[in-house]
Amino acid sequence: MANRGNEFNICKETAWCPGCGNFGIIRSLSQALQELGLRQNEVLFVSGIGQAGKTPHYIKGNVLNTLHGRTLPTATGAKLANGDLTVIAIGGDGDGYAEGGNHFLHAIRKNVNITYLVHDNQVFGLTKGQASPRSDLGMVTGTTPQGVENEAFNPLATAITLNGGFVARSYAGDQAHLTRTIKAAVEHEGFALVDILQPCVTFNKINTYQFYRERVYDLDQEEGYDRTNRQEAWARTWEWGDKIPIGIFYQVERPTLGDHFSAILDQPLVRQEYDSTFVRQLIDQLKIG
Amino acid sequence: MANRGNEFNICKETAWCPGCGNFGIIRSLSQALQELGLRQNEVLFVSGIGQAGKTPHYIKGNVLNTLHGRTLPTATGAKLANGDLTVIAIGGDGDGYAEGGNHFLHAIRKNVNITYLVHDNQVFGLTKGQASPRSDLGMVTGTTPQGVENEAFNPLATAITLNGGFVARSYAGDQAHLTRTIKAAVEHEGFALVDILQPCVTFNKINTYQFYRERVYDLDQEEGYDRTNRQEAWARTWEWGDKIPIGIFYQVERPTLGDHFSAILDQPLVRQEYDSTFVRQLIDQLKIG
Amino acid sequence: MRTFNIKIGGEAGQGLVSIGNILLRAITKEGWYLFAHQDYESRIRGGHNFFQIRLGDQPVSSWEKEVDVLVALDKTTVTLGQEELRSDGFIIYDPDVLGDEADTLLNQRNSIALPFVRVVEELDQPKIMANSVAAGAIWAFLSDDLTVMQETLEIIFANRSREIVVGNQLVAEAGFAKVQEIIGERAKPAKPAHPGERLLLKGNDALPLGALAAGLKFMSAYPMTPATGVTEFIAHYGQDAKVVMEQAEDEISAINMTIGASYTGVRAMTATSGGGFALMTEALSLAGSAEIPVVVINAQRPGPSTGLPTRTEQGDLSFAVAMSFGDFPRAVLAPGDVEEAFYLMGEAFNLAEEYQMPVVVLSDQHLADSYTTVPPFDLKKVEIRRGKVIAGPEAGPEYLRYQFTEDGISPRLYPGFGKGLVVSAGDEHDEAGHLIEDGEARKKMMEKRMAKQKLVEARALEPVLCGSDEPEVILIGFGSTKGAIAEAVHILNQEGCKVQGVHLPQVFPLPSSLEDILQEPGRKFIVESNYSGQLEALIAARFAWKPTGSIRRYDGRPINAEYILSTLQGGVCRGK
Amino acid sequence: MRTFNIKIGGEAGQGLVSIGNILLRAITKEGWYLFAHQDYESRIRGGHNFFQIRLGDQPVSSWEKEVDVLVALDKTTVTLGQEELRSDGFIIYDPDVLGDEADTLLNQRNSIALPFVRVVEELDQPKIMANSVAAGAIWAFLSDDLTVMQETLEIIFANRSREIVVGNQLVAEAGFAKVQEIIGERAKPAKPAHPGERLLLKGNDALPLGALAAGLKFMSAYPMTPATGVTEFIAHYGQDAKVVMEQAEDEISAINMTIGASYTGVRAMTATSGGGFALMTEALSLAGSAEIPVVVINAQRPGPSTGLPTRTEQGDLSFAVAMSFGDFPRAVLAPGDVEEAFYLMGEAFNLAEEYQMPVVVLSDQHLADSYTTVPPFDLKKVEIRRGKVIAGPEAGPEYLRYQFTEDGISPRLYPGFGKGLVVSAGDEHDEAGHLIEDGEARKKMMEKRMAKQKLVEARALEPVLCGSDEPEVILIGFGSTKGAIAEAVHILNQEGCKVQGVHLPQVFPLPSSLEDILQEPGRKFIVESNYSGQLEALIAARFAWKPTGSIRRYDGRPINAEYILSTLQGGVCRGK
Ligand SMILES: Cc1ncc(C[n+]2csc(CCOP(=O)(O)OP(=O)(O)O)c2C)c(N)n1
Ligand SMILES: Cc1ncc(C[n+]2csc(CCOP(=O)(O)OP(=O)(O)O)c2C)c(N)n1
Ligand code: SF4
Ligand code: SF4
Ligand SMILES: [Mg+2]
Ligand SMILES: [Mg+2]
Repeated sequence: MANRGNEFNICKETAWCPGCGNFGIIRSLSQALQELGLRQNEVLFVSGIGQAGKTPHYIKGNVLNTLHGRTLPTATGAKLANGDLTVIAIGGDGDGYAEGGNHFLHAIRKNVNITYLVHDNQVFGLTKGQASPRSDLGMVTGTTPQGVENEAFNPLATAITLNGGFVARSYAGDQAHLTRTIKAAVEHEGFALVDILQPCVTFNKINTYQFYRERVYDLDQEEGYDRTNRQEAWARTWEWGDKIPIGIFYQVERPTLGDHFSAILDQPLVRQEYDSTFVRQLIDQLKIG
Repeated sequence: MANRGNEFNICKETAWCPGCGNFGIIRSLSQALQELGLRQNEVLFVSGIGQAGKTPHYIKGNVLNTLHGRTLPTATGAKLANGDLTVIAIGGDGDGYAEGGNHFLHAIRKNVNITYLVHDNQVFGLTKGQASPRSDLGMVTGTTPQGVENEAFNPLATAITLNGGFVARSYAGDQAHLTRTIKAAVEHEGFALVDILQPCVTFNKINTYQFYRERVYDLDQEEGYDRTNRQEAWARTWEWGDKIPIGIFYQVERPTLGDHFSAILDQPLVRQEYDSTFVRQLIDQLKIG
Repeated sequence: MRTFNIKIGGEAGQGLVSIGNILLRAITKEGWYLFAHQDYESRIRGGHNFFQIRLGDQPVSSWEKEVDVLVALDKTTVTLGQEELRSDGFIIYDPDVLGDEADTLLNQRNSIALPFVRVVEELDQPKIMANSVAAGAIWAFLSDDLTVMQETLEIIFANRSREIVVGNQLVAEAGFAKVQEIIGERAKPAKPAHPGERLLLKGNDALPLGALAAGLKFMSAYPMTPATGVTEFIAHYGQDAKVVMEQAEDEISAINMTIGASYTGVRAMTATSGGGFALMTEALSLAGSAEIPVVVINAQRPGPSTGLPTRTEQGDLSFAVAMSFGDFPRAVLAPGDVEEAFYLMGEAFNLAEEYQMPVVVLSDQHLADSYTTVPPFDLKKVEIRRGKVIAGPEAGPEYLRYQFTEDGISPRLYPGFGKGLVVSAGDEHDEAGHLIEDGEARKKMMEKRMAKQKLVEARALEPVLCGSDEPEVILIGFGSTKGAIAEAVHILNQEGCKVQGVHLPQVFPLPSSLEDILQEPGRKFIVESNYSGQLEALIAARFAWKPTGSIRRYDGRPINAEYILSTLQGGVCRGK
Repeated sequence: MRTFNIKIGGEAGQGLVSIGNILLRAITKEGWYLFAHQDYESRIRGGHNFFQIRLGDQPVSSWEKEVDVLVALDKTTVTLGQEELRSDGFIIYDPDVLGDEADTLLNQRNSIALPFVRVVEELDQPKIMANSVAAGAIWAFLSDDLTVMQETLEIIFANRSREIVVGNQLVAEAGFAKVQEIIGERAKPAKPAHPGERLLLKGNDALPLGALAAGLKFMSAYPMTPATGVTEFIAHYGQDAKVVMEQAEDEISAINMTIGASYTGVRAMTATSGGGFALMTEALSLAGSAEIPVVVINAQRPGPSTGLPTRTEQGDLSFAVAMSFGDFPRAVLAPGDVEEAFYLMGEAFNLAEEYQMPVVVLSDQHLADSYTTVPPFDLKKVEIRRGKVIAGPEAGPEYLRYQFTEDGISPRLYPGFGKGLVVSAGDEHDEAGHLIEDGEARKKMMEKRMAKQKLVEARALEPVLCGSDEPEVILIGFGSTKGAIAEAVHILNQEGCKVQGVHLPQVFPLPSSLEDILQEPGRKFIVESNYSGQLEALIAARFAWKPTGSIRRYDGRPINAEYILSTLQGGVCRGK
């Protein structure tokens, strides 16, 4: 699993189970960043709590390992304050779609220029296998002994509904596809979601490597697929049966949150020396008498 | 504004501004419940904090006026515990789509059998006019002096994406339509969303009575519109320009949260006398020696 | 000190805030000192609100119940306000509003009927100018000369058309003339000899201004009364001050955005009230663990829960101090007035950055919404201390974010500013920031962090004293009761009772010098705006000490000197 | 008391919990008392975990460092565990795992090489049965007779095929025989004379079982270690117990669902740990204001922030007591052991419902995950007091949810159970539950609510004492330190030192009788698992009192008697 000579070296020691889909993801991530020619200290990984949230500790880069579910606002604040950083937010499906659901909605609306990788194992891994919003109907877990009762959350359709500028799905078992998708996501100007199908070999006996191997196909290769057609993209996200599409479902350019602050962000906030001139003037202006 | 002789009498004293769209909403609400033949004490209004959240205090019924943004989980708990109550959740667009966004996603997924009325004035009324997720792009408010930068949240498209069973929009200025829509929502088995366009005469100078009067048309009257067609419904929610559709966009039946607990909820939880038999047996079963 | 008090009462939306603002400016310009507070309901139109201005020839630090001029825009003001009217006070009312009931309502008090709207209509001006009629009318009690009022209107309507300025001046003059006609040669309130330049600000101006002066670069917040003013101030000046202010979808997002921004190396803050603060607590614990500076303004209002959203209380003290789960270093500051609010914001950022921890600034509705005249802030007194920060070549690849040091403070590196990587985590970690499980390592990291708490304690802000040096009675308080205590102390000392006031600008950790005060002879009372005595419990927890008695208020209204004196009920000094 | 200690160490996923569970059951069945605790990392596979069982002929209330049998499934267990091995203790290890290093690692300690997997393979059984080899091997130290172990395997695999049962029994016998062969006629641990029936439970079983016994009807929660066990217990038995347990999307939803359910009249609760608790605090203030009963279990783990998610600490005490913003009545309970956990849950619901307020039950990882043998719970001792509730004709249309009464408690009506309407609000309200702005009305409602706090205080649970009645030394603690304190007290008294243990099952409000104890002569120490001394601060805040010294632990590991004794370092008694 080591990836020597790479700027984004991967640790040999992890707290993941052997065979976990996270290994495929971290390899692709490392590869993608390397291929993009980035340097370690230009990248900031922001992660939540969960198995996925540990990822940044196993790869070289700046790390802000924050709270369960709070990956996105933290990443948003960091990106606004230092736009020079390439900010990659990383979390699990529980982190992003359960605890962090509200931030998911609004980070997409804000269109902050970050990449968001969701390690989607359709289960709460770290807390030992309870249902997540992505679990399939009927899945029996410690908290759902009668089976999951809610239809699985569709992050892609939701992101498209929110007019997310880059909405993709990839698969931990397809390193080339995943690497390519992460690269495209990082290169996209604006919020880029990559929901990554990730087998959890310990707790998810439904969505296994075999399950995916038999089903995934690459939408990017499909002729005639128009990833700027919002309605078609939305419709395609519902395909989840014998065939499961991976690839970039939807991509459009729209103004980012940083653009909105362009009058302020001529250079990164953190590079701007504080200058008391304005406050001095304001106080003068406020003087009465 | 009084509505005497009605089981769901409306208060004469309110804390709303004269001309506020909330008056139209409370009138229709009162009328709808009356027409449904419900009794005061069979109805529970659960509301958040905001101008909309005050509604339950001005109409007869049981009231649980809870926290800003927490309308839906509170209503869900109440409905699960006493399914005999007709539960109407009421909140503002800030309450439901900003602070409460995560609950919005998951209450729809859970499909709890309640009616959710969102007084959508596209602004934070009670805190004096800041932008809400529903504010139009470019709207200048106290917190957005350079104008709102985010595309407005589309609650209908989001609800349809989550396969909400009843997704409707109505208008505070059309009492007949609103009354009819609320009735249908209450009668629907499962989660029913009614997003109600509500002019805020004090803080929203864009989405006024006149604005809507010129634009709204009734989708329910449109021949050939198929409200069970999810994709078509989703697409139609994006119409927001010279013409704005109101009506039931989408309606399907799916199992409700209560159905999932049917083994337990043969009668409302709160009507079930506690009986120690099971615990006694369990303790016996756990004995060792 | 004899002060002059003006109270304007009416429904929300009737323009009392506009009248108040015109007057505040004119009064300040004319040279008086003032204190003005606002009382309003949680609604946008209707109800019963008031705006009260107290002015004098010496600095005014609190409010007083008795009024000299009561301006009634509605009936309720007449009914409720009457008993507060001094015997020589006047009620200015609109006969068109009071109608037939005028005589009964006015109950033979001195009064002036002034049909505000009719006056403007008669002068062919738009209705909205009725506010200036009222302002002009009140001005007649303060001065024989309308010049300053006219200049003030000029400034206030500076960015409107010439007609609007002139119209307002015209109607103000009409109001002025009408009152002058009735009250005649009445003596005017004394004016200070050398007033000089002053600022006229409320807490919600001083706090954000203090933050800007301290180099704030990022703010994220979700609106919540009475903190919204801070947020809107930063939003308003953000572009010019080069500060990013981003409204969040909820308070959880606001605090976490703030933390994300701060991690990268900018000064960042958020502002909220009790309910929002509660939602932020989880992230405060993260800031404690990951050692990320963050400043949170909690503008208190009466709880529990939504309570009275537009009123005042100091009921979040215990919660702000306990702050969150687990032990981590922290500080809680509590400015007592507009001036302190400005300077303490700088201290808050210094503490947060020097000790890499969360700092809460406790404000409340009374501080937030009350105006005072203060000397122009001196930016030379605002020192910016950003703590241990390294950059450039020092920040080599071996950089350790949580390096063990003697004082527990590890040098910060801003990510991207050096070769080193900045690894921060809320999980327990080693010096490099990576996750650990080992007990010994945990113990060491915990001790490193908590060492900072001792440093913070050692340099806690000292109590601010007033009144007698050899007191028989000591009144102790924090936050917005400062002015009320000072005035009560002043009155008692004038009555020959030796009393000292102790204001605590820092409530956690408390300064150890407070213990000396507690050990002094004399009776001690704790003054605070909450039911349970939260400051009292805090002092007891630290010093194992109990006061002689306590003065508390929890009806949502601000404590003033009269309240303190009436609770003490005389006889506070030995032998009296 | 001489106890016998077994420690099984290995990586997560290697089956140590399974081995432990087989043994626990067999040991209990054979008649011993036991205490077993678990130590694990925040990961699913790998790392280094252990499961430790202490058994004796008298009730065992805590753990001990020294072990008699160390079962090593990995190398780390041998390396780390060796120094804890008693001189006559044995290491059972797998030679296939230790390999060539065996000799060096074992360092000449008594040892037994047992290739667990090879044994099952030789017997043509599946690998997974290696756990039973280990269980059988350990059993040889406890008994000469395998019957009870075989019966236990029969029960544990009751719902599996006959082959599985027989296979496990077969391999257990092989392990047993192998060890017997080596240790020979070694003396076996003494057994109680009349053990009788017992339950074998951990805190995370006793708490939810107590809730069921108290009539729980609704639970909503979001998983969080170490509280998840409570949630999964209720989910597991929910259908049979007729309890609705619904997993929420986050903790905010969980607490608000719980409050919604409780409002309608059912007993409802939620369970979480520090971070989730922080997110729930806003709603606790709502429950306080709207007077809606709610029980929250906070199973503590070491903070700040994510800290050490699978370890133990008592660092949320101050936060749980401060609880949220504004003043409102509340109680915080802290069960000390499995038995108390069961009965206190009933008390928690009684308090919550009688006083219509939030009640927090503080658990921690050590209580949550540690097993004890306890006498079968007596349901007759579980009294269900639902407080003032009215229904039927009394609940006429004039019903007032917040009616002023002498004791501050307004009768509850469940919505739909009478003609009256149940109007509840978190905004300040009048007796009917509708919103108010008036100061006097607010004051009255505040006093009504807080009157309940006085009642709660008056009936606070009494301290639980052990040891000497005329102590020279007193050890005071709360929560899961109860057993460790009791054992330390016992040891010290045996050594001739007069020591008393004081366990506080209720930490807020503290019982006033605690003051008498504090005033007694003798040196007093506060024992707690946190850095800053949160119990100490709480006692100081209430009684303005400080202890002689304090014993604290904050490395994430549980306090035991040895830890207390070594911190006291002898000489605690005068004259010694
Ligand atoms: C506020 C809060 N709630 C709950 C938890 C407990 N928790 C830790 S990880 C996790 C879920 C993990 O699921 P997911 O995000 O899908 O990550 P995975 O482990 O599956 O990669 C939970 C519930 C927490 N740490 N903080
Ligand atoms: C946790 C929390 N945050 C913020 C507030 C302040 N607050 C009260 S109402 C409101 C927004 C109201 O907007 P909306 O929900 O759209 O209702 P409206 O007043 O427009 O009907 C806010 C932010 C609060 N009460 N609680
Ligand atoms: S539990 Fe699942 S997600 Fe977590 S490390 Fe193991 S395989 Fe991966
Ligand atoms: S502020 Fe707007 S929403 Fe609120 S009462 Fe007035 S008009 Fe209605
Ligand atoms: Mg997951
Ligand atoms: Mg609104």
